[in-house]
Parts: sequence; C-alpha cells; structure tokens
Amino acid sequence: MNADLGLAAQLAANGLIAGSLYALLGVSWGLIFATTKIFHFAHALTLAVATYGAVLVVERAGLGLPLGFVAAAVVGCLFGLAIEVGVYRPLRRVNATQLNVFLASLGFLIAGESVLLILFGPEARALPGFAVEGIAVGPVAFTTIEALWIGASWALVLALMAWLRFTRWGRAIRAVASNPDLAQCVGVDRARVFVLVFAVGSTLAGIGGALIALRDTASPFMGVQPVLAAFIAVFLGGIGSIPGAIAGGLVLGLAENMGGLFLPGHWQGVIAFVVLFVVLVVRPSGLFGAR
Amino acid sequence: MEFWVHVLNFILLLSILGVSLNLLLGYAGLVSMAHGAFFGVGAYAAAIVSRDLGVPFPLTLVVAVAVTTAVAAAVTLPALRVYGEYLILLTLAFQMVIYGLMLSWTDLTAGRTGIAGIARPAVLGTPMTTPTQFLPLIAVLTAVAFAVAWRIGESPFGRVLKALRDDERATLAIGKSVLRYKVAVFAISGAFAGVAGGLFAHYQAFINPFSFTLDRSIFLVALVVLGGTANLLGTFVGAVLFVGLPEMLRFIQMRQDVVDAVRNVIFGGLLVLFMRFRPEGLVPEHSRLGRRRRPAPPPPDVSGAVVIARTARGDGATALVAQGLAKHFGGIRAAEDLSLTLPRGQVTALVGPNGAGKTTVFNLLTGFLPAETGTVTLEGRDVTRLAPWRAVRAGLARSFQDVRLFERMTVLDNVLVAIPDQPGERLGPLFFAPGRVARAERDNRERSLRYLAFVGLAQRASDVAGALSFGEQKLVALARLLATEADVLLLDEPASGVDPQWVARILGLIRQCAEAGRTVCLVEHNLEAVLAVADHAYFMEAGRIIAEGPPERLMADARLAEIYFGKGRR
Amino acid sequence: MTRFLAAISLVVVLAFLVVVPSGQAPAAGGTLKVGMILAMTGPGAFYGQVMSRGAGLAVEQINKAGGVDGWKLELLVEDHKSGDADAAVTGGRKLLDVDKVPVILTSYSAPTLAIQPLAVEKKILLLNGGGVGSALVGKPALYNTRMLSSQTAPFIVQWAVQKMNAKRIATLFWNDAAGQGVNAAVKATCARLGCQVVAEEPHDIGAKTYSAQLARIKARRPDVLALGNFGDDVGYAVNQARALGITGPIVGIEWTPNAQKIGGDAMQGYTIAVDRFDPAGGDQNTKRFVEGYQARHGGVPEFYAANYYEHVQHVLRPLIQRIVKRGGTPTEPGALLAEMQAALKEGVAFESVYGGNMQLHADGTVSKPMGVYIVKGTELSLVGRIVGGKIEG
Amino acid sequence: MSAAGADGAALLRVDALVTGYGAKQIVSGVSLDVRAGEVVCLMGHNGAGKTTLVKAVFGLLPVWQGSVSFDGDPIERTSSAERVRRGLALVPQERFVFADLSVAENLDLGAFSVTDARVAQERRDKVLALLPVLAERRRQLAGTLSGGEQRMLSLGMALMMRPRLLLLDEPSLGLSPLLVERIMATIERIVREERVTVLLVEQNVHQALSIADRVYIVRTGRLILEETAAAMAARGEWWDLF
Repeated sequence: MNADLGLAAQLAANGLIAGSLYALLGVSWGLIFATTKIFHFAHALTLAVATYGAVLVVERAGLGLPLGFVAAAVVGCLFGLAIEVGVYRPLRRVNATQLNVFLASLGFLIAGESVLLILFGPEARALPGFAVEGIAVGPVAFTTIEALWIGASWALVLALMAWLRFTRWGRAIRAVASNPDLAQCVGVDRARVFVLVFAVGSTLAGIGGALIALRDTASPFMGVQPVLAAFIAVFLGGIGSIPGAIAGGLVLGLAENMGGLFLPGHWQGVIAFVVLFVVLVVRPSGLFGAR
Repeated sequence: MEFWVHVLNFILLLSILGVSLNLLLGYAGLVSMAHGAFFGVGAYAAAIVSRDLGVPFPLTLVVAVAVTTAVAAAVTLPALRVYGEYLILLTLAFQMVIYGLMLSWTDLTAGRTGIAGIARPAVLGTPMTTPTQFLPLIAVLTAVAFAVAWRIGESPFGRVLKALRDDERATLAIGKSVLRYKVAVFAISGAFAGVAGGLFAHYQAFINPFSFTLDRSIFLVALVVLGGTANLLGTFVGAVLFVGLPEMLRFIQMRQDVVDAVRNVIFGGLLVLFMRFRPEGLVPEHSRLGRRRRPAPPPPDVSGAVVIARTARGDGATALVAQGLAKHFGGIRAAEDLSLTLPRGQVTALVGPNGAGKTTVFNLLTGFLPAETGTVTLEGRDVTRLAPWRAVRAGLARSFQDVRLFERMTVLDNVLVAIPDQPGERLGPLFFAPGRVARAERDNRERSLRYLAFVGLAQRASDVAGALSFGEQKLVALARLLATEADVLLLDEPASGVDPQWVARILGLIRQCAEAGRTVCLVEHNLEAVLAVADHAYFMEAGRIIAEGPPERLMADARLAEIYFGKGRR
Repeated sequence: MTRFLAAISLVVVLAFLVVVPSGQAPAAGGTLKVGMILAMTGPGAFYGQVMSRGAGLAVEQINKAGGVDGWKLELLVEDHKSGDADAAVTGGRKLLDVDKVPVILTSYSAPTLAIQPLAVEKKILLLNGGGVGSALVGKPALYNTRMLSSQTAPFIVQWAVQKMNAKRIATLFWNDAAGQGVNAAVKATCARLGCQVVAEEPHDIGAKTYSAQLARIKARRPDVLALGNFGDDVGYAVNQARALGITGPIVGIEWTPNAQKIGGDAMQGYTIAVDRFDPAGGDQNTKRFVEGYQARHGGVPEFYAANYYEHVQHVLRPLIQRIVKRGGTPTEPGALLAEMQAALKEGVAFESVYGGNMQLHADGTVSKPMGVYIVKGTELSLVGRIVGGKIEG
Repeated sequence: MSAAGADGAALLRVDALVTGYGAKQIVSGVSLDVRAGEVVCLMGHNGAGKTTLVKAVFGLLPVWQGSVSFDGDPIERTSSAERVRRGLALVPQERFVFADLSVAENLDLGAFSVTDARVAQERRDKVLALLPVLAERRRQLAGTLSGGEQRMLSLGMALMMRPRLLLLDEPSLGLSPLLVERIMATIERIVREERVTVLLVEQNVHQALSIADRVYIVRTGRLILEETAAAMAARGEWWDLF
C-alpha cells in the first residue's frame, strides 16, 4: 500500500516535470497559433535547429552552457522569423487555404530535418556542461536537470504572461488574437505582430529544445514529439488561451505519467493521443475553453 | 526487371491509397491524417486472420475491407462534429493511437517485430512470390479501384460530395443528408484502404508498424494534393512521380543516408513550392485530362417555365403556417411569439429594420435553428423538428443572403445536384442499375438546363460557378432552389447587391414562380422590390411581428416608417 | 496544362533512360557484390554508419591484397530507415534483381525477417550481426553472427542470483522481439533458480525517457534491475534509474562506449553477460581490424563494426575460398548459401575478431566466447568467464 | 454622381472607387468627398455596399480601381496602420471591442499608435471624463459589458486615436431606441467638442439626419443621390430610396 502511495507520488512528480515542459512548448506554439491561425508544424524544426545551435556553441566552440542557452534562444528566434517571412508570408499573399499552409509547413519540416541530417549526421548529440545530481524528497526522486526544467519552464511561461499583459506589444498580440480586424482598426500592424509572435514563440521553443537536449540529447528529428505534445496541450486547454495551454500541458504530463498506475509505461505515448481524441470528440473547445 | 516491377507494384498500391484519400480530401473536402493507420488496419486484419485462423487469401482481403470500413466509419462519427484544424488533429490523434496500438499491443500485433511469414496467395496451387507474379493481381485490383472511384466521383453521389466540400450548409439546404454522405464516403475510403492494406500484407509477407506511420499519412496527403485533388489521374501521376522517381536516386553514386536525405529535401521543398505556386496540384480538378470531355449542352428549345410548375402536394389555400416560434441567444431575444401564414401561390414579404430577426425566421422555419417553442406546419404536416435537409424534402427550401453557390462546381452541376431522389446518389443503383442511373441523369440534366433557361443562364451551364458575377450567381441560386422541387421557397434578400436591371429580372422570375403555384416568402431590404413583387407583408421589429398587410399599406403607416427609418429626435 | 504534363513525362522518361542502364551492368567476372541493408537513416542511423564502416574496411583490406583468390569485392548499401520493412524489401529487391548480389548483410530483427523470404526465393546467403530477436532462430538462409538475447540473458540472471543474492528481479526491456526475448529468458531462468520477477516493464526503442516504467519498478522494490535493451538506451536507462533512486545492482546484456558516455558515473558497477568484443584484447585478427579501423576512421571500433567486418573477412572470405578451391563460381546463385550449409555440416569453425573462433550452428545461431563484465571507471573489466554454459568467476 | 465640394477643402476624397471581396465586385465606381468639420452620412439598404466602401477607405480591403486621398495625399496603397497614423479611425459594424480584454486595455489599444505613455494617459483621462460609464467598468472584460456600453467603449477607443476623420459603421445597430438616442447624442458631442470630421454609415435615417450635414445614398455599389441633410429631411418620405 505504502509502495503504491510512493508510486503515485513519484508518477505525479514525473507528470509535473513533463507537464511543465509541455506547458512551455504549448505556450510557445499556442501563442503563434492563436495569433496567426497557422498550424505551424515546422515549429518542430525551429526547436531542433535552435538546439543544434546550442550544441555547436557548447560542444564545438566550448563556450559554456549559459551561452548555449542564449544561442538556442537567438537561433530559435531568427529561424522562426525566417519561416514566417520566407514561407508563410508569401503564402498569405496568394490567399492559401489553411490546409495548404499546413502542408507547406509540413514540407518545410521534412526538408529541414533532412538538411540537419546532412549537415550534422544522424547521431544523437549531447548538450554537456550541466552537473546532474539526484534529488530525493521523501519517496520522490528526480534530477537537477528536471528541477531546472520545472524552474525554467515556469519562469518563462510566467514572464511571457506578464509581458503579454503589461506591455504595449503584448497587448497588441492579444488584440490580434482576440479580434484581428479590430486590431487593424486601432492601427496595430498585423504583419509586425505576426513577426513578433513568431520571434517570441520560436525563442521559447529554442530554449525548450535546449532543456530537452540537456536530458535526452539532440538529434535532427527531436522536434516532432515535443511539438505534438504542444499541439495536444493547446487543444486540451482551448485555443487562444495561454493559461489554457499551461493547464493543458500539465494535464497531459500528469495523464501520461499517472497512467502508469494502471498501465505499463510503454503505453505512455498512446495515452496522450487517446486523451486528445476523447477531448476533441467530447469537448472540442478544450477542457478550459470558453466556447 | 523484378525490381522495377516491385516499384511498379508499390506505385499501384499507393495509388489505391491515394484514390481512397482523394475521395475524402478532393471530393468531400475532408482531411484525413489517418490514412496510414487505415492502411495498417487493413494489413493487420488480413495478416492476423491469416496467421491465427488460417483464413485463405481472397477471404483475408474481404476481412481486411470489412474491418477497415467499420473502423473508418466509426472514426467518422466524432469527425462529423469538427472542421478544419480540428479534423486534422482528430485524425492525427487517431493515427497515433492506432500506431501506438500496433507497437504496444504485442500479444496481437507482435509489436515492432512484426508479423512474418504471411501466407502468399496461391493460384492453382503455386504461391505467388515474385513481384511479376503479383503484378496482374495488383494491377487488376488497382484498375478496379480506379474504376469504382471514378464511378463514384463522377456520379450524382460524387456531385453531392463536391457540394459538401464547397459548402456544407448549402448542401443541407438543397435537401441532402450531410451525415449520410460523410459516413458513406469515410466508409468507402476505408474500404479502399482495406484493399490496399490486405494486398500489401500478402505481397510483402511481412508487416510491422513502420509501414503505417504518421509519415506515411503525411506522404499520402501530400501525394494527393500535389497530384491534384478531385482528379484521379492526378493521384496516379503523383504516385508515379513521388514513389517511382525517388527509386532512381538509388542508382546515383552517393551515400545512401545522403540520398535519402536529399530525397526528403526535394520532396519537402516541392511541397512548399507547390503550395505557393501551384496549389491546385499537377492535374487540376477541371483539367480536361483524366475525364470525359462533356459536350456543350444544347440550348433547350422549350422555355423553362414548364419545370417551375408546382408538383402538387397539398391543395389548401395556405401552404405553411407558423405559430408561436421563439428563440433566444443568451439574453438576446431573436424571435418571440412569431406567427405567420404563407398563402399558396402568393408572394409574402418579411420587412423590418436591420437586425429585426428576419433571417432568424427563415432559420427557424427550415430547421437550421431549433425553435424553443412553437410549431411549423407545411401542407398540414408538422415539420417543426425536421432536420434542414428533411424540411427541403418535405417541400420547404430556403436560399441564402450570401448566395452560397458551390463555387468550384459548374453552373449546371450546381443546379443538377439539387434535384431530389436521383438514383445515382445511392451506391446500389450506381453499380447495379447503371442503365437506370444513366437515364435519370440524362433526364435530370435536361431538366436542370430548363431551370437554367428559366433564369436565362443556360448558355453559362458549363462555366465554373465561382467565376460568375454576383447577379448571375443569384440567378443560379434561384435555379438551384427551384430544382429542389420544394413548393415553399424562402428567399433571403434575392435582389440585394444586384444591379438594378437584374433586380427587375429576378422579381419577374419570382412572380412567375408564384403564378406557377409555388409559394414564396422573401426577406428584402429593397422596399421598392417588395412593393413590386409581394402580395402581403409582415413587418418585424426586434424579433416580433408588429404589423401585417399589403405592402403599400404598411409603407403608408407612419409608425412603421418611424421604426424603419428611426425616430426623429426631440 | 497538357504541355506541362508532357514536360513532366519527358523528364520521367529521360530519368529512366539515364538511370536504368547504369543499374543493368551484370556482375562482371571477378567482382563479387556484397549487399547490405542497414539503418542508414532514422534513429538508428549511427548503427548503419558503424556497420557499413566495419564491412567496408574488410572489403578494402581484401581488395588491397588482391581480392579473395582473384575475386574483388564490392559493397552495396541499402537503407531500411531504422526498421522500415517496406524500405528493406525494396532495397533487397534492388540488390537481388539489379545488382544480383549472392549475399546480403542485414541488421535489426524486423527488416531481416522482412527480406528473409526473398533470400530463400533467390537462394542467397543472409548474415545478421545486429538483430538479436529470438524470431531470427531457425530461418532458412539466415545466419546470425551475434548471440541472440535469449542466449545471453540466462547468464546474467545466474550471476545476479549467485553473486548478488537477488531474490526479486525487475526487467526493463525493448518492446520488440529482442527485448521480449530477454524478458522471457529472465523469467524462465528465474523460475529455474528460484528468484522472482517482480516487475516487467517494456519500453519503446529509443524512448529516452523511462520515468513511468522506472517509477513502477521502484515501487516493487527489486533487488536487481535487469535491462533488456540495447545501444544508447542502456545509458539513458541506467542514468535515469539511479536518478530516480533505484540503488540496487543493474545488470544487462549490452554495453557500448556511447552508452557509457550517456550513462556517465551512473554506469559504475553495471554488469553484463555478453559475447564481448574487446578492441584492446584478442589476437592477431583483432589487431588487424582495430588498427585498420583506427587508421581509416579514427577512434576505437564498436562491436557493431566488428560483427560486419567479421562477416566479410571471416565468413565470406573462407566461403569464397572454398568455392574457388572446388572449382565453383561464388557469384553463381545459391553457391554461397550452399557452401555455408556444407561448411556447417562439416563443422567448420570460423575465425573471429573476438579472440579465437566462433561456432555457427545449423539453426542460424552462433556461439562466441562469453564473459561477465563489470563497469569500472569508464571501461569494462572481466569478472567471470562463461564456459560450457557455466560461469567460472 | 457628381462629387460636390469643389472648394478643395475635402479632407477625404474618394474617386471612382471599385472594390469587393475575393472575385466579387461590391462597390462599382463611387466618388464622394468629406470636408473638414463635416458630418457626412452614407445611407442605403442592406447589401448596398456601404460597409465595403468604408472598409476600402480605411484600408481593410484593397482598392481595385480608383483612388482615395486624405488631406490631399493618396492613401489607397498604404496600410491601415499608416492611415491610423495619418488620422483616420474606423469603428466597425460588428465585433467592435476586444471582448477578452478589459475596458482599460481596450482603451489603451485605442492609443496604440501613441508611444508616449504620458500622452496616452492624458487621452485616457479625457475619454473617461467624456464617457464616465467606462470609468466605472475599467477592470471588467469588454465582452461582459452591455451592448450600449460596448458601443460607448468603441467610441472611446476611436477617440483615443485623436482621429481627424472618424468612420462610424452603423453605431446604432442592435440598440434599443433609447440607447440609439444616447449614442447619437454622444457622437454629436464628440463632433462638437473634439472637432472631428465624421463619415457615418447609418440606417436610422431620422437620427442620422439630425446630426449630418450631407447625405449620400448608395444602391448596389453606386451612389444614387447626394444632397444636404436638410433637403433630405424635407422629403419626409424615403421608401423609394431604399
């Protein structure tokens, strides 16, 4: 019995760890989706490219992990911007349908991953330089990396929320997400806001990628799984709601892990999509969505 | 050449899958990111019954088709409620769940290790093992699949699918059960995927989850879109190009890992470039390639007036009676205690200021909005709770203020699709009574041309509807509405946004309809038009009817004028 | 529109004309083509790279020395994308039909199983030095030069019970034939030796995160954790098990330098029973391989490179020599496979880079020198030999 | 129709403008002008193209043919944001507040083009003084306001822009007669106190005439009449115009 309680506590902690990262990724993707309505699958590529940026800085240039994170943020930001300006903007100019934009995004992802493969080879690359130690709190054990995941994710997510709430451009983003036509009426330049959300969202994705690489290494195809988790977080929480995406990420992380109370652990990946499927069927507006 | 035959077999198998997806995506406008999973369900169904139950070959294919059809139809039910990105995500979730099951349910699927030694089909006791031995079987089934898909796609059934793709609400409004068609097309699509899956399992003699990944689903969507949606030739061309051509890269002296990466770079890059520069794909829908060229329709020598006559259903003096209808949105009263009567063969108008709830009345009458209270009686029959498409079949049809034509279909097809009870809309007659279907189609085409002749657009019959001017579109919409053969026609602003010379023409046609015995009710802001055409008018304000009478009398009422134009200020 | 399509058809036809003839060249006398179907792309691309390097090195060495009795070797590598059976079959068809190879070296259980029927049909020899699934046993034409997981796993249980006093064992294994084979062998051995398997947790290949499985394992308080996974996954699993506070001994059946790097300090004390390739030890054969590899690619070769080097240098070479000696043509369909069967019937032992010989069996399995090793520092050190099914510690 | 106001003081001049949605042409060659200080009303029945015209003037729809000039400069190729900077403001017919943002945030967004926080603050104080009902509800989400309050807020947002020309698209739509009266009174006050030029789209003829100087009537994308509000009021009967 005691063991079961310990197991539940450990699984809950695991859920919180994974959920925090999902929340960060969910917010980073959800911000872009809510504002631009682009189903930005290539976010996965941004994440991978930025992580390779970090790996190069730390491993090749030997510049230390903090600079690696800076590199991930900067590379992510620039790469996201490049996608918006180089891929999506031309498509908007020809009034591409949502499906076509989605397919272009997929195409870009497929091509980009392979370019990464050609440039850096297929092998997993570690992001070294972090002193990993185990931490035990009662029956719950985790590592310093996972503690960093939680700390960094929440710090970034909360900072983003504050920025959206209290700054002029943050408000402009929320305005475009809430009512794009009216935003134009008050003089908010939609193109600039799009550029801004891609910059911010991609920066967060880059940092998220570096956090993942810290524990799980970097590889050309590393982005898809986390970004699928981000989709799920966003749709669980309800499109357009930043707090919703956070909650959705946490719910997803907990559901995947707490599922371990009843099912062998390798069902984890299935659980996430079963949850998504059920939510889309039963409550398409998301668990926390208003509509 | 075994290798190239093998590649050809693969092209054929994937083109069956492409056709399956094209029916969904190209014809019905429904995205499926789960076709890799459907393919896998078919393959595993065949493999498992062959392995565990020793079921022999042609029977395994039947099982595969049955299982996949059932699974696809089951996915449809939730998929009916969601659109756009939600449908993408829902089918993606389904794909991932099925893939997860293939990997994790090891007792049934043997997981990643896969099922080996699947029995090869035997002809006269000798098993087919080489690609060349398989080719005839695969080729024949591919040909059958293309033929069946072509038959479906180019039939009245396929026409409804295209209507559904272009405008779901308008499809309901011409009396087609959107639900039935969606479930049917998902099931058919599933059946095709089952054929491909079953064949694949026996051909490879080995399957594992890797063949049924999200990547495969993505590849199939890309194949169909790049080839050209709603054009089966495009799918075949796409399969040749995107399955066949990359195999040639094998012969280039380069490292395999680089070759594969280069292939993906080209493929992904093409996807991006096509979406930007040629979103309609290699072979566009209305390309003359891949389909029979339709002869230009001969202008019918008889006037269209014959076809607009009422098909006798009832004979009382009133066609429709509505009583006590009410509807609220949140706290806002959209309709309250609405009662009205539509006398047979007359034109009744609903007038009132913007936002008075006139369109809401149409929505309530036709079932597009469920009424909270009240009843609607059509020819003595209670139609209050009928679904919109059933209301149309009962004889009550409506048009839309914003026209809502099926913009990617031809003008003729826009009208043709609205004709009720076409035998070719059902799969049974489509395949087993082709003569009856062909006869009905001939008659219906002629009939549709008469409707078009009635509105004066017969010469535009083969143009794509979206290319017409707004005024012409309104006329096509009227022809389409008449083609539903409904006796009671609710016209939402038939003359708004139309040039004055068109207005007179439209009003004339409306009058003719009434004289031919059809019952017309219209919402119109152009009060001159109302004066010219309506026998009787209801005046609405804030969800209520506050006056009724002949239009001239209503317009002479200073109180109503004040409501309409606003009160003078003190 | 029509012109557009015509242009495309033209490109297709031209491409065929350019490309197809180049693939049509029949196997010229004096050159024997060796096909490989490996994980060149996807998550396992690392293995494909290492394996092709191993085989490539052997081909280079042989050709530089003038070939095998005049037969030059040529290596042709196809990609199975880390386990994709479709890709494996298509690649196999190409090797068999276009290149007419008499032998294919494969890896991974699923792709190997997928092309095995083709090998039987075309009477070609299939050598596997990577996949370890128990489904690979007893398949005609297929010979494994790596001990299967079901062969090595019993010894690790034996070690755990005898030396670590294990009563409660938990397993964490790849959810495929290889991992399931380990799990089944652990359970069977436990039943025999009187210990109890208290948790069985499969995981997806390359999962990288095992927190749910390890939490469930930890809750069952095992004395020993037995790993049934391979490659990098070993490093991640050991590392995460320690981080999650699983303190008991961890045992397994695979260790790679890369996994050691990933696992870091947590790998300390990790114990394996394995047919181990030791680049520092061994004999003349080992030296020739390791030195050649270092010169060509830099760095110490993994045993995955060793197995495929062995395929060419120590399996194919003697087979070709035997065929030539009795006046046959090794590229003839079925010649290599028949020669292999004949050699096994005669009880021929093949040389190995593992030190000493390896014994291939008629059911397609192999016996190689085995031992029990423990991680000390960043290296393995031998703590017991396995001779005749018994551990001598 | 003849574009009146040849005195050259036109703040806004629309010349032979053609526009529409997608491939559909809705406005077919409209010319009109609005002189500084005027209140000009655009009337016509539903679907006549009034909203489309206003959107094109503001830059939410591309101008297919013809020109739009503001204060003598051609603006038909500039972005909406640029037009806001030049002094245009539009209160749209529908969804005219940011429903998921608070009243205060809505107002701040009105002053989006102002980068100086002090200036924005000043304007906000002034708007709140002008529309006291908003002051009480500053923290509330705009979507939870009543219809009339939302309308007031939309006017407040427009005022935050300090526009020289205010485009109002049916500000009375969906409001009860009492509220219509209040909105109109507010608009009148804004015109008087802030010296804003207004182009008003309105169905409520009586109300519109009470504050308008001149009237244009639109039918199916073309102007069919231009006259002074007084002359229009004198007709007394307008059924034929709609």
